[in-house]
Amino acid sequence: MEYLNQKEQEQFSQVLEAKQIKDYTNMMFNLSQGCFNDCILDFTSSKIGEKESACLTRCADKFFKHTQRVGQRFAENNAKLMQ
Amino acid sequence: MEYLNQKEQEQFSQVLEAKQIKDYTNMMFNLSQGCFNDCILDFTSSKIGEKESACLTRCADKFFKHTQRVGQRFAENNAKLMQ
Amino acid sequence: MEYLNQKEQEQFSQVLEAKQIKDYTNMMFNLSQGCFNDCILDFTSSKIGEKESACLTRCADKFFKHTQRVGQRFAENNAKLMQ
Amino acid sequence: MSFFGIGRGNQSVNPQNIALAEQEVELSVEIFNRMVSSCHKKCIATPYKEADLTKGESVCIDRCVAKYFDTSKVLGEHLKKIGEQNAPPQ
Amino acid sequence: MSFFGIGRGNQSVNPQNIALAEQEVELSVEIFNRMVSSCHKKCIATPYKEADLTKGESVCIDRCVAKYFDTSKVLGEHLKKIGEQNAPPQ
Amino acid sequence: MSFFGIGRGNQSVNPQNIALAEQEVELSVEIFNRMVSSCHKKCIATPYKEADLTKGESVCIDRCVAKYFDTSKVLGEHLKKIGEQNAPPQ
Repeated sequence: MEYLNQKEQEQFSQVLEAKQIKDYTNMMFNLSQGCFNDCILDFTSSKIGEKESACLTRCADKFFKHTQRVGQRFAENNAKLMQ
Repeated sequence: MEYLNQKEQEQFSQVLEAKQIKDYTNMMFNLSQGCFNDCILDFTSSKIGEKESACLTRCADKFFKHTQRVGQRFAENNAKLMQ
Repeated sequence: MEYLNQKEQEQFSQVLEAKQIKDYTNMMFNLSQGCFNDCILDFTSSKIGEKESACLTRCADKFFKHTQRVGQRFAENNAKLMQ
Repeated sequence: MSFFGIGRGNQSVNPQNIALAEQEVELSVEIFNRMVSSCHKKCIATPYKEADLTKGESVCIDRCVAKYFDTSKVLGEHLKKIGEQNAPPQ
Repeated sequence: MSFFGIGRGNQSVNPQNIALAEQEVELSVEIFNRMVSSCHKKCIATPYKEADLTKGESVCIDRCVAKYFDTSKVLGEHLKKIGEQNAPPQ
Repeated sequence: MSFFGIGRGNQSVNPQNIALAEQEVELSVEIFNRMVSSCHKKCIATPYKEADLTKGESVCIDRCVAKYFDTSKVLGEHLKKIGEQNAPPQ
């Protein structure tokens, strides 16, 4: 983004902020739907059981750690490409 | 949407209408593709057979009834959350 | 697009060009992800092997030929509908 | 309320309000669409033997929607807990 | 047609026409993309043993596209019938 | 650099630069999201037995990302070769 002057950078950071909110929302929707699909397998009840609830939280934790690790490797590989 | 004044509501209802057309179109695309994927399994002919045709219409009927039922429960659950 | 006058057509062709770049980019992302999913099955190494590499290029070639053939049939069927 | 054209008459349109309302609807539609998709996979059996929802499918849909809402609640509470653990002590 | 700059010369651009044309193209592209995706799943065998489409794959693609168009027709007619049944009698 | 308000002070905003920067970020995010999705399918085992990534999952993710980048490279080079073959001789 070196081609942006200071004024442009200010305006771009506003655009970026709106985009980040949208991306975060999308990530949370993907997380919810993915963990629902993987953990909620029983429809003999309309309440989430203890096992399902534990599965959901493990799924969410793992999802964040996975995303974070991919992010680190992504940044490293990108940096290598830039050299 | 209680925060909208009358003029804003008028303008919003126009925005909403455009969005509804888009959402409806998307739903119809999902319906077509989903029913095609589920019902058209035989590629020894380029014409849709009677069985496939019957499967498609049942698939569409079920899709609408499913969507409608999810919509009813969605509204009820949402209303409960608002209380 | 017969309802567009000359000036509108000029403006539309600019809109179209931007859209085509976006569509092409999306196609390339789908190609990469699809071929990665289908060809990269072994994670005991972080380097792509010869077999995987050959699979990737065959996958890409087939993807283009498939897309092209669907495009031809799509155009023909569309033309038939217009008659 | 309008009185001799005073009041409601000079309302102005704030584009941010329109955008906010639009966003609200978009989020709702997105959640609904994902629910429709997930519950279709969970509850509707293929091949389609009949045009109506069976009793079993109907009950499954009701529970599926309830559990989808519950999932949001469970995950929301969990995220809040994580957030608090990571927050610096006051 | 332009005659001494009269006629074509003073055409004005109606943004609604541009938007309509854009929408038309978008619908076409969307349908095409879904067809490519569905027919790839139906017709292209993995693992990819060769770079060319086999005879079987080529024939399958042709039929797949034809059947995808037919599916739209069958569903369109069915929806029309449903619509008429639900419409109030005149 | 600004000197008595001269220089930086009269910078103007070129909307095309903003759009370009936006596009650049969008492409990056899109690639990242697809990587997250593909590598989740390849590396994360369900049912979720623990909240942490196992050693095996962590190693798999690292290799998956490396191979995803490599895939782009292999395909990019292949496309370039195809393009050259199809280009008319000078």
